[in-house]
Amino acid sequence: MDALYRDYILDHYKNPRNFGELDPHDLEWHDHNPLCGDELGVHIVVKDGRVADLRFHGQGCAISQAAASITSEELIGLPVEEVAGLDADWVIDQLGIEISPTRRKCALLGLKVMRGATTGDASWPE
Amino acid sequence: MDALYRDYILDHYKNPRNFGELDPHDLEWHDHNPLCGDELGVHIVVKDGRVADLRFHGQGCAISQAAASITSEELIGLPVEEVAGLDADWVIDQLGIEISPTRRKCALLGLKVMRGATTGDASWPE
Amino acid sequence: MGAVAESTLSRLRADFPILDREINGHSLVYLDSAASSQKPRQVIEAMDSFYAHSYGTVHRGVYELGREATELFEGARERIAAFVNWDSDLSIFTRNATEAINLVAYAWGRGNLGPGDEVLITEMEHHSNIVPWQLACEDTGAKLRYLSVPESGELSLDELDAVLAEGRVRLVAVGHVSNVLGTINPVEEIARRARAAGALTLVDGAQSVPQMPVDLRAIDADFYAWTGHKALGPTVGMLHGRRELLKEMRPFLGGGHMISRVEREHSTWNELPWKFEAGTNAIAEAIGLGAAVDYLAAAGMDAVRAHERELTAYALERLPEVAGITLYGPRDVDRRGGVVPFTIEGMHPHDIAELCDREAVCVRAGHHCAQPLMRVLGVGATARASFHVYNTRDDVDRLVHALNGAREVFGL
Amino acid sequence: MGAVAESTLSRLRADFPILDREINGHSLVYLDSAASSQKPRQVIEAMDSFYAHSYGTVHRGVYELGREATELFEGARERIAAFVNWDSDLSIFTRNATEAINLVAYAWGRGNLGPGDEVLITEMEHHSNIVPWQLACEDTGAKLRYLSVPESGELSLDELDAVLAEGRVRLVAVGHVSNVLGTINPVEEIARRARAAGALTLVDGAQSVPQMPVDLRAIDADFYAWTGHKALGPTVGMLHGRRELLKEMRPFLGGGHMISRVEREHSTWNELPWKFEAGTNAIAEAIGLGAAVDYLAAAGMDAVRAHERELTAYALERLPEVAGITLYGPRDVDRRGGVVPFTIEGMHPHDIAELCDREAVCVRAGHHCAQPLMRVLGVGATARASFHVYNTRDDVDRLVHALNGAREVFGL
Ligand SMILES: Cc1ncc(COP(=O)(O)O)c(C=O)c1O
Ligand SMILES: Cc1ncc(COP(=O)(O)O)c(C=O)c1O
Repeated sequence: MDALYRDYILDHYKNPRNFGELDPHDLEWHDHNPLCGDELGVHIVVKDGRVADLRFHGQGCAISQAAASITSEELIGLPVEEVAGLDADWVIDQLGIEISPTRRKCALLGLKVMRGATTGDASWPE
Repeated sequence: MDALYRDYILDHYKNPRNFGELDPHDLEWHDHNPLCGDELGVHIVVKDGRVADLRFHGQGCAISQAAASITSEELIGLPVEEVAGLDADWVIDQLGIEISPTRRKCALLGLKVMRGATTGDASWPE
Repeated sequence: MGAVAESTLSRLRADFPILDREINGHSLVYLDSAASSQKPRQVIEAMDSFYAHSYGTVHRGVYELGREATELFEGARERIAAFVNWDSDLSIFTRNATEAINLVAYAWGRGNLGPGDEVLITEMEHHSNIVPWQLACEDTGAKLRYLSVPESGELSLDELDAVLAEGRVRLVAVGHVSNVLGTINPVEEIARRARAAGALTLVDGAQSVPQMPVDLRAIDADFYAWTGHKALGPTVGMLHGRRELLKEMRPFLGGGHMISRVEREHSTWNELPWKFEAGTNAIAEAIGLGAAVDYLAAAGMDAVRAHERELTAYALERLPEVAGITLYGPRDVDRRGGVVPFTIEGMHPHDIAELCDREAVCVRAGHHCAQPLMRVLGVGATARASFHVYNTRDDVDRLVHALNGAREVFGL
Repeated sequence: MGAVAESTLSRLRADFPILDREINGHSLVYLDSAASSQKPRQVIEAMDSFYAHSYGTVHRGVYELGREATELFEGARERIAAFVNWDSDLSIFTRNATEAINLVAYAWGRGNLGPGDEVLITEMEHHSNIVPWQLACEDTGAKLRYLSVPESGELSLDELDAVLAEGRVRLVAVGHVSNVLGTINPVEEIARRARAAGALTLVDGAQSVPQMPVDLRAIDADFYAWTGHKALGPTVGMLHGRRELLKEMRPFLGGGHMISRVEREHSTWNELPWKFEAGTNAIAEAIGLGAAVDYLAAAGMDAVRAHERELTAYALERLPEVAGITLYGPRDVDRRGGVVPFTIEGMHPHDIAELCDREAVCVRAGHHCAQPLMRVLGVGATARASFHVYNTRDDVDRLVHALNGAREVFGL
């Protein structure tokens, strides 16, 4: 089996969870990866201080789409303030594959926009 | 004997002929060698269409000063219009030494200003 | 003819030391020459031998090393200028093509553009021929306009004429060969029409000089910029310009070597081309580029062009075998250079490139520094294969094999 | 201590292939390192091996060569930044020191200077730290002022304070070490006083980084520019800047790699440091400079400085043996770098250099890109000997011998 393109990664890529838009929504954010032009937007509905619902949309490679999909699943239900504490290692852990430096930003774009929506922080997760 | 710094070259350097200024004068010109900062000015008195008298002044290396000195001797008495016809080969011939590309502009600065004074042509002799 | 071209140039492969590399157990197939070409040992050795035997700065050293360095450096300039048929004193060494274009955008643009003026570029330009004009327009109040890129991938001269006829275009800046589509633009005709309309032309030759005969006197543009690292040389750029323009223009970078006399408040400038070369030049790199053009001239630019054409034709023939592939750019290989962009349904270009790499096939994925063109094509990114003298039909076969393998990984 | 320094570093001579050269039957004595230094084989080999094994462009290639190139390139940046104790994302690769200074003069200067403002430089600046400011002042209406250079060759901090007290200085641009006099300027103190007066400081470190420990955090200037080719590396420059300034500044060169998103009318910029690196970088050269700073760090910059100090002291001791010689620059070798300018009564510097070359002794003659300083010194030109790690006391002896021989040729 391929070390990078595992079955569940390809599954998340082909059938991304929580893909789409949410209207109305409470939070939104949009960003891109300047290296490859990948785009990602997110809509979030907040209830009782938690991420009640979340949809992401955009285009990108298997890694970025799968990472966004997996991240979205983890975020739903989380207290909004806890999103700020998620970092690069957390994403890569969730992905469960080895990410080369070249693909790092692909893997992090999902968390970047989701964190952006909840915290206003536009920087890359470290 | 040194192939470049021949006795007569050093003699012209140490005792430049026609060195100084001429007031009044009919023609004058001033220029420099941007590579080494050497400066040369010339004053010319014209009579009957000929270079009746000429003085040059400035500072520079042995080659540039000797070349100016030797050139000045050749120019005095020449019909002014003939100065335009003198070229780089002529100067180097007069000098009687081999001039490397690095020292070429040193050798030509004298003719450059004297030709400039008589023709208004500010380019380097070719 | 294709087969002849390939067999003639195939002996050159041995000159490229990097082709001995194996990656993941496969021999290297380098298909990213449009980004940067590999270097033959002749180029590497020219620089080495300069460093090991003659290194010194140019124009100022009275000593032997300085003389040798100056001869090697100015000799390289002469051969490079001759290679594209232009005067060597109108041929300026820059950092890269990007800096060459910025030089014009600053030194000509800031002094000559103003409100009401227009700079005309095309939708297929590389960012290096877009952003300098955006900045120059911002500073001067001029307007930036684009010639459109239709489905065919070829510019319309009628549209050019229509825009020129409005009478506001001061400069047309256009790529000679598109780094994405491969389109060979009719720059000679564009320059002619621009001049007739009172506009200057700058040609971005970053993709053309490396792969086809380029005759600047025939093209007769006002500025022509290109870059050595795509032409088998090291990273140094060239700007060729028209004498009157270069004479009139204010310098761009100020500093050592570009001056004649420095007074406290102002300075006067050195002769061409040095007026535009501030500070210590990339001397070894210029010498390296001299060796690269010698190498290309010995191979013969007609043969290089035939080789690129042959490989492109072969790629356009074989790539459609890959299911779900879409190819971009002109269909006619006489009108395109050695670059083939493509996408595959269900697989992002990034993943294509990653999976090709598993078989040591290097292709590029992304926007290729041409985001406006990507929007015109309606894609976020493409994959891209591009060729140089060291590539073979076998490399194209390896690409097709890798792409089919990639589809399998993706379960397509 | 001097003798120790020399013997410690003397083993390094074997690393410099060019020192094997003979010219006119003499072994090479290279005394022009202030113009450009020679390169050790470690630097040449680092570039060769990059070209022969890992060449590719950086940041974009998904394939293995692109990964290796990016690691080598960004790794070099990190080691270079660490070498001068600065953040690597605030350390920008430029063409040379000249371009680094122009970058600031354009990207900061054009946006921040205006009528009533002043740029303060000194009479001992290199043209590369004069002309960019002349052009920027011309464009913005700001005024260029000079700190004077007295007989001692050392700047007066009182004069600095007096000018700063007038309240119009927006930027102080000063060389760390003079390329003519060798003066080591108190840049830490200058930057401190400038900041207190609300002015920024740019330090031209072209002559300092190659020959002494430089700690940018200790100096605490706003911009620091230097150039690789004087520091045993190839031709690539560095600009180090303060984060807030680099963030606020508009880009300088526009093009590939420095953008984040390119729309038709305008663009947004990449993160630091790439925002200021347009087009394809001098990748091999950056890697070469990385090898050069590794080499210097292994030699130890304290040892390099001690070596330069020792040779300068020895030259200042021996040169007065030459009849008619005049030396310039501070007398105290603790306050000067490894460069010794001189003139000889009755012999023009050009002729001195030419005659030294007969004995394979390379010294420079001319205005050293410091015409304003030449006028202050009251000379048209000087000769200049300068040192690096590969020089020895024997080289100084050979210089003295050549100078005495030159005097003989001139019948002095
Ligand atoms: C003090 C000083 N500043 C700036 C420069 C310019 O360096 P570069 O020519 O590499 O731009 C030099 C050397 O030429 C120098 O000595
Ligand atoms: C068409 C085109 N123009 C300009 C450039 C810029 O060249 P460089 O990066 O060497 O400045 C490139 C390549 O990157 C290119 O393909």
